[in-house]
Amino acid sequence: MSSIAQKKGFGATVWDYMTTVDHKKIAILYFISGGLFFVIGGIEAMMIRIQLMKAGNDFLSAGLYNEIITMHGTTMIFLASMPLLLAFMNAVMPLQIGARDVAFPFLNSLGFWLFFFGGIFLNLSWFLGGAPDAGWTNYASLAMASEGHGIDFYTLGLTISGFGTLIAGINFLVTIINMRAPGMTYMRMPLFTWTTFVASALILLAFPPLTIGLFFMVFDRLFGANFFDVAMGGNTIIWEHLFWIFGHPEVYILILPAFGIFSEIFAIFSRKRLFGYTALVFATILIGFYGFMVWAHHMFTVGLGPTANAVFALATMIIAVPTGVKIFNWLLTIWGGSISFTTPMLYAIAFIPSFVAGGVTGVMQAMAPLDYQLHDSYFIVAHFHYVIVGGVVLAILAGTHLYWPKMFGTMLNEKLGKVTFWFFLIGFHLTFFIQHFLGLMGMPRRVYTFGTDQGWDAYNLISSVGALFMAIGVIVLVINVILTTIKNERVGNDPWGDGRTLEWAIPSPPPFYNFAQTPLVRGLDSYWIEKMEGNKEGMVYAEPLGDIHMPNGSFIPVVISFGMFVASFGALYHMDGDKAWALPVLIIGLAITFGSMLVRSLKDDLGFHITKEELLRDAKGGNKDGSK
Amino acid sequence: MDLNKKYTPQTWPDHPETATLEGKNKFVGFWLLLAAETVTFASLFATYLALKDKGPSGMEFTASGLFELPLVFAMTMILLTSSLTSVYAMYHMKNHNFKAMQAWLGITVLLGLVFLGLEIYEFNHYVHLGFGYTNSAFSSAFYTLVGTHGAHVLFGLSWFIALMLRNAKRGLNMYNAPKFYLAALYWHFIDVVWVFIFTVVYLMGVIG
Amino acid sequence: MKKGLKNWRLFALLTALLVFLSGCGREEISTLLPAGEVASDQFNMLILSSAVMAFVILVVTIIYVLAIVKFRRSKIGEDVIPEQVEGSAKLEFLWTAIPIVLILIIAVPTVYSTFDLADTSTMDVAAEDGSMTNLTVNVNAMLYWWEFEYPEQGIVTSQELVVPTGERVYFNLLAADVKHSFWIPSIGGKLDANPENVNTFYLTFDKESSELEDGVFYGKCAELCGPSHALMDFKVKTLSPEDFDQWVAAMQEETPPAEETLAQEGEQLFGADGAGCIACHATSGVGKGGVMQGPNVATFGDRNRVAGILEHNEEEVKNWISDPQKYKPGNLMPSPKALNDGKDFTEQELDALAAYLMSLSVEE
Amino acid sequence: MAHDVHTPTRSHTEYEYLRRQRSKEMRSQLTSFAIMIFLTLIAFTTVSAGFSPYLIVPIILLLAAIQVVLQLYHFMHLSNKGHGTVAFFMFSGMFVAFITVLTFVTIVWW
Ligand code: HEA
Ligand code: HEA
Ligand code: HEC
Ligand code: CUA
Ligand SMILES: [Cu+2]
Repeated sequence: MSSIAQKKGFGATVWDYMTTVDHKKIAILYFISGGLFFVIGGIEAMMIRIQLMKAGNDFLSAGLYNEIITMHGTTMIFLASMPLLLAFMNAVMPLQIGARDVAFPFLNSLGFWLFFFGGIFLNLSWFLGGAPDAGWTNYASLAMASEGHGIDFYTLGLTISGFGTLIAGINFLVTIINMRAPGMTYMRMPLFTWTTFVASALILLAFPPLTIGLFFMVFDRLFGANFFDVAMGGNTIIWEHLFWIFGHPEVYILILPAFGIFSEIFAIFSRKRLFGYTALVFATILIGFYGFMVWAHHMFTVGLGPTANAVFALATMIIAVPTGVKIFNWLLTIWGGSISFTTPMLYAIAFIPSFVAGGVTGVMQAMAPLDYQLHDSYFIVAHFHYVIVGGVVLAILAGTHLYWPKMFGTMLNEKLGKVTFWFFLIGFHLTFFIQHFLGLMGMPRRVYTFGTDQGWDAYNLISSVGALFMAIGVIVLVINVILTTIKNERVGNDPWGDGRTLEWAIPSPPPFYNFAQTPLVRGLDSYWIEKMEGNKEGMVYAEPLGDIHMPNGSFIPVVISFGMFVASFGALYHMDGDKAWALPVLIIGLAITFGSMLVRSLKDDLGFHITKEELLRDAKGGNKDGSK
Repeated sequence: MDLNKKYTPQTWPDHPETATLEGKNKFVGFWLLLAAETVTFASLFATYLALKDKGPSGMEFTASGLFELPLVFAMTMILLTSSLTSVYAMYHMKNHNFKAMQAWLGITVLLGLVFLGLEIYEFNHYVHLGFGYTNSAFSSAFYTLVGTHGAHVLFGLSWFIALMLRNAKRGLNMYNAPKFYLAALYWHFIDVVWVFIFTVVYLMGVIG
Repeated sequence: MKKGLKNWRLFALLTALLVFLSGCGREEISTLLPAGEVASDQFNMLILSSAVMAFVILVVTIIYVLAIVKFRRSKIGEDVIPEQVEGSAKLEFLWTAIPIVLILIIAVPTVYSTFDLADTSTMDVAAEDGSMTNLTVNVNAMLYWWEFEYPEQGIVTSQELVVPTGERVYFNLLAADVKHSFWIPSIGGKLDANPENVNTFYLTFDKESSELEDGVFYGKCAELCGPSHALMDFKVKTLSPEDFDQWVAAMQEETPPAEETLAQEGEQLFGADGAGCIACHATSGVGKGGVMQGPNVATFGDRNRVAGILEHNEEEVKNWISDPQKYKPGNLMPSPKALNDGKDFTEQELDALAAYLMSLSVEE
Repeated sequence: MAHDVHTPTRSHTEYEYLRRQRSKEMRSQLTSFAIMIFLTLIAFTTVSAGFSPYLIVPIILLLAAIQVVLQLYHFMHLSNKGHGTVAFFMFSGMFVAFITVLTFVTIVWW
């Protein structure tokens, strides 16, 4: 991406990225692959909307449609939104706390490659006999009955990428706990760092149940276990519980970092300190906490009994309170500020009504008896696209514009940015607003077709037109990215002019060691404080200039992940019973993984030092991307 | 960090496992992993409890008919003792007494191996009785829960052995001290899980 | 430019009209046009919560619009540095307390109604003569079709649920294969049919379905259950209690043999000596549920649809029999070749089968 | 962010004191080990003695909980200085673990 990298030649750049342990480059890897999966998931969404454009359409067949919605949901949640948010976390969070890197650079890279190979594995199902088709929730009875290997691609692929995500979560937590610069107390951390922290904690505690659920499914389908086999005493509700114990925190894993990005944007483009910073922090923690106690609101119609339904209904409604606290604090942040309508700010402004609309329908669904009507209807589809697209995707688009300069050193074109914004926003409301009414008019979700006699034709057509608008918006964004990269106009430390936190105090993109000298933090919004006090350098330092210790790059993460990828194929085809090569493949894959892990643990990796002289040379403008 | 830097008991830091930033990171990260493991095992226990004694109609084996306590008692004692021996190893690690640490770790590993052997014997015994993995939902849940614990024991043993062999020549330093410490933590955690296994699976199983 | 504007206006007008026309959806299936006590309760909760939510949205929107109108940089000047306010404990309290009150407003009916709708205590209450006071229907959900068993009456039917109006009807739901979910939008919310355990709830039907444009309420499967999940429809016929009793009596009678010659030919083909349809399809309404692999066809002639989705005429019956997979991908009815010694049915045979099936009726 | 270790320079008495502290700690660990063995014995004997399950189950679960506390605090030093954050996460994990188990023993079978 950077000009220096281009000079190095393509092969060298690829190798550089495959061995990098630098959090900023890993961020770019997450960003590119997340973006790619977003386009894939978006194309799948377009196919859904084309199929539902009119009654009785035969653009997609019944079985294919189910594969497409399953892959759309799975791709968008696990392979697009999460990685894109992890990209911003990687790119920005260590800078915000004044760290030179994350706590475990090697694991950071391993986390990415596990996610990447897991995602590729999942998507290869399209070419190897069919994708999973039991919905992204993969409910056990249907999943067990599903023929072919689709479900196995789902379970194994998500297991691998889930490990990656868990590793990333632990890594961020340790980074924030241990690596904050002097003076960066918890209550001075920027809100994006805080939301990263809480979201990572949710990852830590929510992914294990999913992993166990996936294991059960693998054991059932591959080794004849009976967890979900009713005839053998199994119980499919176990899957539903395990999935949602994970699944509900998962939606907060998505929305909290989005809240973080918007918090930064509101403060920056209102030129104002976040109103009620403390309240925002505690609301974040509370949302994370409650997030673990409400999962059964996805299961109101399962028949858990009135007591369980009532308890979970009440617990769910409570979440509206801390979320409302956030909304009102943001409103009061822009109140009395000096609002400049840049592209990121437009997204932030649009986010508030969109997300509130999605949030309040969530509270309506929390009323268990009402949810008996709403559950599994298009009302639900409308709800979660309002919170996800109106919250998470808008945040990702906003973050893309906001942090583009920090990640790539150039500015996305503002005009095109606004074109994307308007197309996307209008398309979004056009698509999903009307779906509330479709649901109320009795349209179930996950239907590949509907009859003309149901009275849903016009609304569905409008919804499909909206999706087209969103697609145009995304295409304009892609054009914007290409044009910006070709033009390659470099920008300085603080291109938006009103940066408040530490990441804006250093060059865009930052040198590979981030801070030549560790900064000393003197309050919330530390860069803003220095700016207001007229500090030209933008930072006060906590240490004299000295040697910096850096980790070595490594190719081993790719090898470990690749081994898991290979082993998964072995496990998957071993199930067929007639493929003699499957077992060796499984063993070879595991051997690659464990072998490379062994190499890693036996070979000491002590990193290297950048000397003071090199740093001084750098400061005058030299090597910036860390190639040695 | 200098690998070749030699320490004496006098200069060895009070908390070698957290004396470096790397050590501190590993330490915090590992505890977080244990928190995640807690939830992992909770999911397994919960499923086991939900599926306990559930199977096809006319199922032959239930918990109360199957489990025998003497073997489990022996296994429990062995694992508990190995927890203590690893505490001894860490005591000597803190005193920078490498030889004694290796010796105690060696004993821990031996005890762990015996435990594992007994577990394999037990499983083998059940399978011979006709209580196989695919028999019923109960059997799947039982083997998966106890087997996952067994896999953790195996991993813990491999970890100890790898550390002992790798560092046999170079002795204790700031680079490997945190690793020894974490392996010992892991071993305690395995013991904690076992406490619940013998209580919830075996003891509560026997009383039906 | 002018013309473009006009076109745009026309388009907007048309859209608005369309939206208006489709209004609340169709009476047969819309939750917005409740036709039973349960659905009404739920509709009232919808209205209540919508009002609360509209209030929330209104408050947020007012603050929001004022803020972005008053504090735009172009208005207050390029170089202004606003005051860096830290927060306000009073305000925090306010916007914690008000939402809690709003939540309480919706929480009370939620809890009440949750227990109310789950109350099946009167289900097994017997009248003095030992018969049950309330009707109970056992619903068996199967790969893409529904079976309704009336245990007390000893009858069973498929695809079309027939119930009396004005009283509570209890349902026991069970799935035979994968999970399904039983939903009649205009009558009341859904409940899942799980494979491992029976779920019980009740519904009430206030309106006779003959008053509806299509003569039946529409029921849906609301849980993804495979390729033809979208097609797993059923219909609900609501009758006045007297008509219902009559219907039950008619169901309990022996099915008379076919009268017309074509239909007799069809009956022959349908039976064990013909294509063997009878192995899966019972033609008598008397019996137990959960036995047959295919829908009971005792009331086939009275149906509103064929296989729940196709129009109810001989043409569609023939289409269905000739190629069931084409209309419901993945359904479990064998193709003609598998039934008829590897041959397709001839046009004559199809006519006969259709005539026979259409002649099966318990209504006059 | 210093990556070098600050090697302590201790006087001889300091060093002796530290060693004595450690032996003392070791002795307390030995005691908790004895308690753990004892608790295990009780658990196994109550079960072998064949009391009513309603009595046994709470007792042995309580004994298990005590053992876990001993392991966590005496063997794994969870109460030591610098363990605050990790202890918080462990408790969060236990909380999630608890509600998971609670659900599975109550509402899975509705
Ligand atoms: C980013 C993702 C995200 C977010 C943030 C949320 C947020 C919420 N969700 Fe949503 N939800 C999903 C993603 C998300 N959800 C998905 C993907 C599904 C479907 C999964 C599937 O089945 O495939 C789903 C499904 C779902 C259901 C299950 C429906 C069903 O299947 O039957 C329920 C039920 O309670 C629910 C509730 C809520 C609630 C109460 C919130 C709350 O957190 C919202 C809180 C916010 C507000 C309320 C607005 C702001 C507040 C104020 C302005 C204060 C004043 C407000 C009041 C007093 C009301 N959601
Ligand atoms: C992060 C989560 C996320 C996101 C962002 C989206 C985004 C979108 N989703 Fe969906 N969706 C889910 C998560 C998400 N979704 C989930 C979890 C389900 C449930 C699945 C299940 O039931 O199991 C679901 C289900 C779902 C359904 C219901 C299907 C059904 O029940 O039958 C529909 C229908 O309208 C839909 C539509 C859309 C649309 C139109 C978008 C749009 O916002 C998409 C916008 C993006 C684009 C339009 C990209 C366009 C790009 C191009 C066209 C290519 C250009 C390329 C180049 C130039 C190279 N989604
Ligand atoms: C192996 C069992 C089986 C056999 C044999 C069988 N069917 Fe079916 N049939 C089914 C099933 C299952 C369905 C329901 C399909 C669905 O809706 O998903 C069905 C549905 C139907 C329907 C629509 C029923 C309705 O109530 O709307 C008709 C008509 C029908 N079958 C006719 C026949 C005829 C005629 C034959 C013999 C030539 C036949 N079937 C043989 C299993 C069978
Ligand atoms: Cu049955 Cu969907
Ligand atoms: Cu949820």
